[in-house]
Amino acid sequence: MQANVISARNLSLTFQTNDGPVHALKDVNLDIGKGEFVSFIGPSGCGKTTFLRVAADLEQPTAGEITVNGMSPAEARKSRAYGYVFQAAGLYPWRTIGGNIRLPLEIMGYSKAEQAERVARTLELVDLAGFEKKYPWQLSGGMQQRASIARALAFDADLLLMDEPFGALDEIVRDHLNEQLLKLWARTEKTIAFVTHSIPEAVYLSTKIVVMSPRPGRVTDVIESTLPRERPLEIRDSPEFIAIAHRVREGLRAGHEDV
Amino acid sequence: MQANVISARNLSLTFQTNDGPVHALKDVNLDIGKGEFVSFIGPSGCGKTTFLRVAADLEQPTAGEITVNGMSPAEARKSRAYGYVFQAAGLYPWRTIGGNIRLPLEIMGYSKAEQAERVARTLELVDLAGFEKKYPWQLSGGMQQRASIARALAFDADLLLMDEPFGALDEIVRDHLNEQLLKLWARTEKTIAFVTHSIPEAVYLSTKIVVMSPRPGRVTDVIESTLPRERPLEIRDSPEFIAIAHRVREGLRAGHEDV
Amino acid sequence: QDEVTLQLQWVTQAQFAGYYVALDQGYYEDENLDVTIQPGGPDIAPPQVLAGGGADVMLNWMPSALAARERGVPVVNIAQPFKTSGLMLTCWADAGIETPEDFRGKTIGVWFFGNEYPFLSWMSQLGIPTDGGEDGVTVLRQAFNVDPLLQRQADCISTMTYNEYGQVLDAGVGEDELITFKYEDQGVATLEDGMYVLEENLDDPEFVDRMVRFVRASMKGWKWAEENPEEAAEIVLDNDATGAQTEAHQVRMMTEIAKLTAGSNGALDVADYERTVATLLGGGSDPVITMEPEGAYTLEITDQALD
Amino acid sequence: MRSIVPILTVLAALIAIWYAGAVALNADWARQQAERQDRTLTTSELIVETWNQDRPRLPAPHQVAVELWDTTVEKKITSKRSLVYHGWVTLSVTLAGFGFGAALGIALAVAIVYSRTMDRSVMPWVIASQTIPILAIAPMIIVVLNSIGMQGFIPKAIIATYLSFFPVTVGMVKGLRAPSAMQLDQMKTWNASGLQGFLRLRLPSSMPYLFTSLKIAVAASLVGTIIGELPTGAVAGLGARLLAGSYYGQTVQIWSALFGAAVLAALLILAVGVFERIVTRHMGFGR
Amino acid sequence: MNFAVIFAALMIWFGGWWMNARLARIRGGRGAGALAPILFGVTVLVLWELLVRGLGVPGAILPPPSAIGQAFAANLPTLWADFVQTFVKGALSGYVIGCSVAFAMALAVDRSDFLKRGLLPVGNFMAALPIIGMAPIFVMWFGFGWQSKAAVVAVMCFFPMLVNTVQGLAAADRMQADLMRTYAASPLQTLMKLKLPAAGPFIFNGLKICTTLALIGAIVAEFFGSPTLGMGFRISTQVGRLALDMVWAVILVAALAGSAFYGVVTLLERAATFWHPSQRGR
Ligand SMILES: Nc1ncnc2c1ncn2[C@@H]1O[C@H](COP(=O)(O)OP(=O)(O)OP(=O)(O)O)[C@@H](O)[C@H]1O
Ligand SMILES: Nc1ncnc2c1ncn2[C@@H]1O[C@H](COP(=O)(O)OP(=O)(O)OP(=O)(O)O)[C@@H](O)[C@H]1O
Ligand SMILES: Cc1ncc(C[n+]2csc(CCO)c2C)c(N)n1
Ligand SMILES: [Mg+2]
Ligand SMILES: [Mg+2]
Repeated sequence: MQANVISARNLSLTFQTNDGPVHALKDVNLDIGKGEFVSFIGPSGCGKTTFLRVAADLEQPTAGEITVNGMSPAEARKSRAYGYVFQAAGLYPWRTIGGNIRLPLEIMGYSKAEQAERVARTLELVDLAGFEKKYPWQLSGGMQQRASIARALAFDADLLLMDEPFGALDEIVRDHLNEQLLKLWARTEKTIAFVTHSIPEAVYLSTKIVVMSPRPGRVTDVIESTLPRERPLEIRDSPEFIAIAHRVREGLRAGHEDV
Repeated sequence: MQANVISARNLSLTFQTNDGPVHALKDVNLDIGKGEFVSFIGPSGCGKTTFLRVAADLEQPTAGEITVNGMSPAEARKSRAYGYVFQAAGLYPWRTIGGNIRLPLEIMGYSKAEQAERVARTLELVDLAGFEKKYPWQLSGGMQQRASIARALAFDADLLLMDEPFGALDEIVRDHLNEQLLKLWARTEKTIAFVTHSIPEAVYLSTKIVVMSPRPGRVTDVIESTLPRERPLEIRDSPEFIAIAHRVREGLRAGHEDV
Repeated sequence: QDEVTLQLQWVTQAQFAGYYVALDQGYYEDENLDVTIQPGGPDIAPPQVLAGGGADVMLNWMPSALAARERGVPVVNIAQPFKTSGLMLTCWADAGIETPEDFRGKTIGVWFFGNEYPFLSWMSQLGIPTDGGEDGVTVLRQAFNVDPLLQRQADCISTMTYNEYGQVLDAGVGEDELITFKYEDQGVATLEDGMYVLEENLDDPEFVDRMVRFVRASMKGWKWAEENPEEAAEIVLDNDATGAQTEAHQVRMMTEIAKLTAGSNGALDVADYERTVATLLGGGSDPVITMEPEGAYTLEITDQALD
Repeated sequence: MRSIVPILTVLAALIAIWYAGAVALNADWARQQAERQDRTLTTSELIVETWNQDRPRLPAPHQVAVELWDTTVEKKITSKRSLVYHGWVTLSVTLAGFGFGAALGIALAVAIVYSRTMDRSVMPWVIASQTIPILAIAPMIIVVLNSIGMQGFIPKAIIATYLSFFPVTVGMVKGLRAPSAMQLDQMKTWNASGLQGFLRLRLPSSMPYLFTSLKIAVAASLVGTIIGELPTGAVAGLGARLLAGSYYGQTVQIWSALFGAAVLAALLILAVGVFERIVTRHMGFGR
Repeated sequence: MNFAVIFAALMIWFGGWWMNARLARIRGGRGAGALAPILFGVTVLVLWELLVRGLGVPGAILPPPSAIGQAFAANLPTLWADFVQTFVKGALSGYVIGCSVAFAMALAVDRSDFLKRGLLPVGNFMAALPIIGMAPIFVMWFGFGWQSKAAVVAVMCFFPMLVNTVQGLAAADRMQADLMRTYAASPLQTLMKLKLPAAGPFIFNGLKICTTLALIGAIVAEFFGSPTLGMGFRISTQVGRLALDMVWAVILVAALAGSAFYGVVTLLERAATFWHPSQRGR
């Protein structure tokens, strides 16, 4: 068996707010193996973002354990083990697209030549070659999203944590980026943890789908995908796809009725 | 034949910007009959919002003609002929949810008792009963969206202009609201113009689907739905549904390739 | 050269001509002194500057200096170039004021900032309350210009013979429209523009020597200024950093100042001193000074300087 | 450019009001003068009279304009009678005070943002410090500094600093706290050091706030300088001109000094604006 | 001797700082929030007392805090009368006049694009004008009483308030304004239900700036002529008499009054614009 990249044991996180505690995560057990593509899906507020943030050492669990690459999240963060794509693009308005992608490289101390080379390569990857000198506000929403993805890909993290990266895009663009992401994943064998609201997207991309339900946030179902790794867009009309999507929808609906 | 609620003839709108004119709408011809449910779909920037804004007298066309209820848009606006749901919730942060829904009622001079009654009724309709006294920031994004829909439903406009009202909601909530909206439409016989990015949503809801393409923004296809008015959620798995969705997707893709 | 810093009590004008002349004519240099003249202003209290060590010698009115002495800043008069007081009240004649008794019920502008003492002791000698009311005077804290009179915001204002009075006339008011009360004539004159140093410094013979030379040179300057009013005014103008003063005004000021310095060779007349102290002590319920000051002057320096 | 007509209209209206005001305020004196000379004035004579007095309560615009012309263009700029000379004296102190104030303000803001202790204990006092009437303590500052041998330039610059650091601190604290939680988290995911986070995130995002407050600060610094020039006695500078004008009842001189100060302030603000545009353009904020 | 004093001063400073650092680490708790600045203030006062006494600074230059406290306690009636004259009559009335005229003007400017284009640039220029320079002129125009002080304050407050309010009235975003259009709301309805609430944070920003300006303006104006009472009068005459303890007692009153005024407006702001993110955060 492969080594687990992320491994959570009885993980819980409770926020203390002025009107009482909020149980964002409750007894979550989850293993993500190397090279897996794991989607998280669930109603708003069920703790998807929180889980990613705990793995990234941006939030401290209140109980239970989690390891990233066998280390504590803090150590993993300090060894720059992951790239994180936030729910919104969050580009710095005072830097060009190139400058934004270069930012983590500067911080991590890559050489100038290496920086230039990597920026060019990742821009190519997300179809933004030629936009290096533009500022974020000169790009459409979708292009900004792609730049933000490029930024997380520029340095060599084997683990990608992506929080609804395609949230604000229309269906056609979204389909295109889904395909690109799958290709990248197939080529580089990265491990990807991916949050989404869209059932077809989750089914189309993942090797494993984690369905969550809220208050307290917990995992209600983990669905291993039986789809092949090679996935043309048309696969979405196959009966197998529809069956998985159905199971996800049922899991989701159960979560909603709980509330 | 029914009277047309919205009727556009060779409608064009060109924005003058500092780097040249933007043709947001170009020679748009469209008729929306009384009691129809019309969806607008098309890539980002193709003029969907602009069309709704012209109908609402929030933007002036540069050429062509448009009538609303047989009047000019300005007259229609002054006779409070329509309710408008904006792309973002746009609640006033200094008013409670109840206060926000009451706002148009106050302006239109409803009596206090009538106001209270209507606020309660529409809150019920969008499943927000009990949240009347909360402020917008105390609600999740989806709840805010619903409050904004309630605000447009509170007064008796026969025409509803809705700009991606369900944009920020997850699939389950969205399905639920789709059902509710259909019910409301069936009961009240309102005319609804509805912008969306989601193909299934457009197909599921509409009697007519308007596919648009950008630069210049124009109507590339108008698809009359053959689905019955009574639509359970399962209808989405019917071959008829899938066929219409396919035609919409093709139209959309064509629009994307143009660019 | 020995350094001396002189703190004036007002902005550069012919009132201080003697010092500027001494500087300009090289009298200080002749005494081997390097003198810095610091102009004052409406919010600079010279005794405070002296106490803080910002100057060696200051010019001040005696009431203010004696009050400072009581307040714990022991200043000592070392020379008194001004014999006569130039302070007066200037009133509109048509306000119905003929004698000081008529002040009752009138509004009078007074300079504060230590300059209110002569007025207050005069009023208390006359038994006129200064807190408004039917038979008291209403006191305004007047800024250092003559507008309150011209705008008829006050019936009387404080003026100096050599400065503000001239400004009133310059504004186009006839002398016959005004009535003036000189403190000198009312028997309540107090000494103005004396030179003061800190008491503790006088223990130092070197300091005393410097002051002797300073006073000697300054008095030489004063006598030259009295004799050459126009040139003295010119010298003052050259030293005015604001460039706001006019020649005519300064020449007239110099002429009037010469009348005040005329009777003095620089030495303090003890009789004048005692008259001043008596006036201040007679200040009724709220006297300016509460007891006879001791050691508030010394003749030692002028004695050495003038022999 | 579309604004030119409205601005000119407003200016014209202001000047008209000004002339009317001059008539209203100066008429009394004009009548008194006429009485003294046994003349009677017709209305038009009265009006002309009120616009050409030596010591008007309100000088007419053209009187101020003439005075400004005389004291700037007609005089050598090294002359003490030249407003340019006095303007320069004030300007140099203003710039120094502004420099110190901006530096102090920024330093304080950084300390406040990075240290809870500073934030908690100092910030309320920073606000309280601004409620102290500076003009009241300005003479004391001058005397105290004089007693330790500092005169002229530095005390005035300190007062200017005192007034100008506050807006910078407030604006800069706001600016340094402007990065969103997401942007800060982003830095964390890259394991950026404190210095990197400051230079690459906090500092750039504070720029718009900084420049807004610098504009306020430069005007405040000018006010501080003028306040510092008032009690030191009429030595030099626009404040001294103001004061001297006030002693000798020369209202025209007061007004021209005021205008000189306003022009100076406008130029300084403009200069900060130009600098802002350069920096933000360079940073890509422009649009 | 001096060395010992300075050493002791340093020790006290670090002691106070250390305590504050400890305090700051205790999270939350309203008590701790107020304690830190008080501790800081006390540290400064102790230092001041120590240095003034230890280094023998003359009372005519800088009195120790204890002397200031005594002067304060001994002169309460005088200080109260001065406070009423300067703060209540001069500053407050000027504040109310200046702010309300500016507010009314802003409403007019907001209705007219012409005025907005013309008046705002001129207004910005006038706002840069060092208004204190107008103080002698206003004393000449409006007399020695509180009226001239109120006039100075009113003019000082006018432009910051105008600029902020105009900015605020334009602050409603496009969608919020469009919503009003879809309801065919009248201009008055739009003003009352949209523009004013949205302008709240800006209006309060102007009001806050003006609180500090008001007190400063009133005191400064008294330097150019006043009746025989008022805070500016007191400061100026007592400096002339070298009664520095009394001067500082007046400054203390000014600081207390100014901070309280600021605090009251801040509380009002919190109540009126509770919905704004800056009031909710942290
Ligand atoms: N900083 C916080 N303080 C208090 N409660 C929080 C905080 N962050 C998140 N929560 C609460 O924790 C729960 C989980 O939030 P989380 O952001 O993980 O949801 P999510 O699944 O990502 O939802 P979405 O789909 O809307 O992004 C929610 O109820 C939320 O209100
Ligand atoms: N006020 C404006 N000024 C200039 N251009 C505008 C303006 N409003 C819209 N546009 C342009 O007009 C075109 C149509 O915009 P519109 O908002 O109608 O698009 P849309 O179809 O609603 O897109 P989306 O799906 O992103 O909401 C776009 O190219 C847009 O950039
Ligand atoms: C600080 C201070 N200001 C004013 C005076 C009073 N005074 C003395 S001379 C003079 C000028 C007359 O032109 C005035 C007003 C003073 N003694 N000290
Ligand atoms: Mg989330
Ligand atoms: Mg749109």
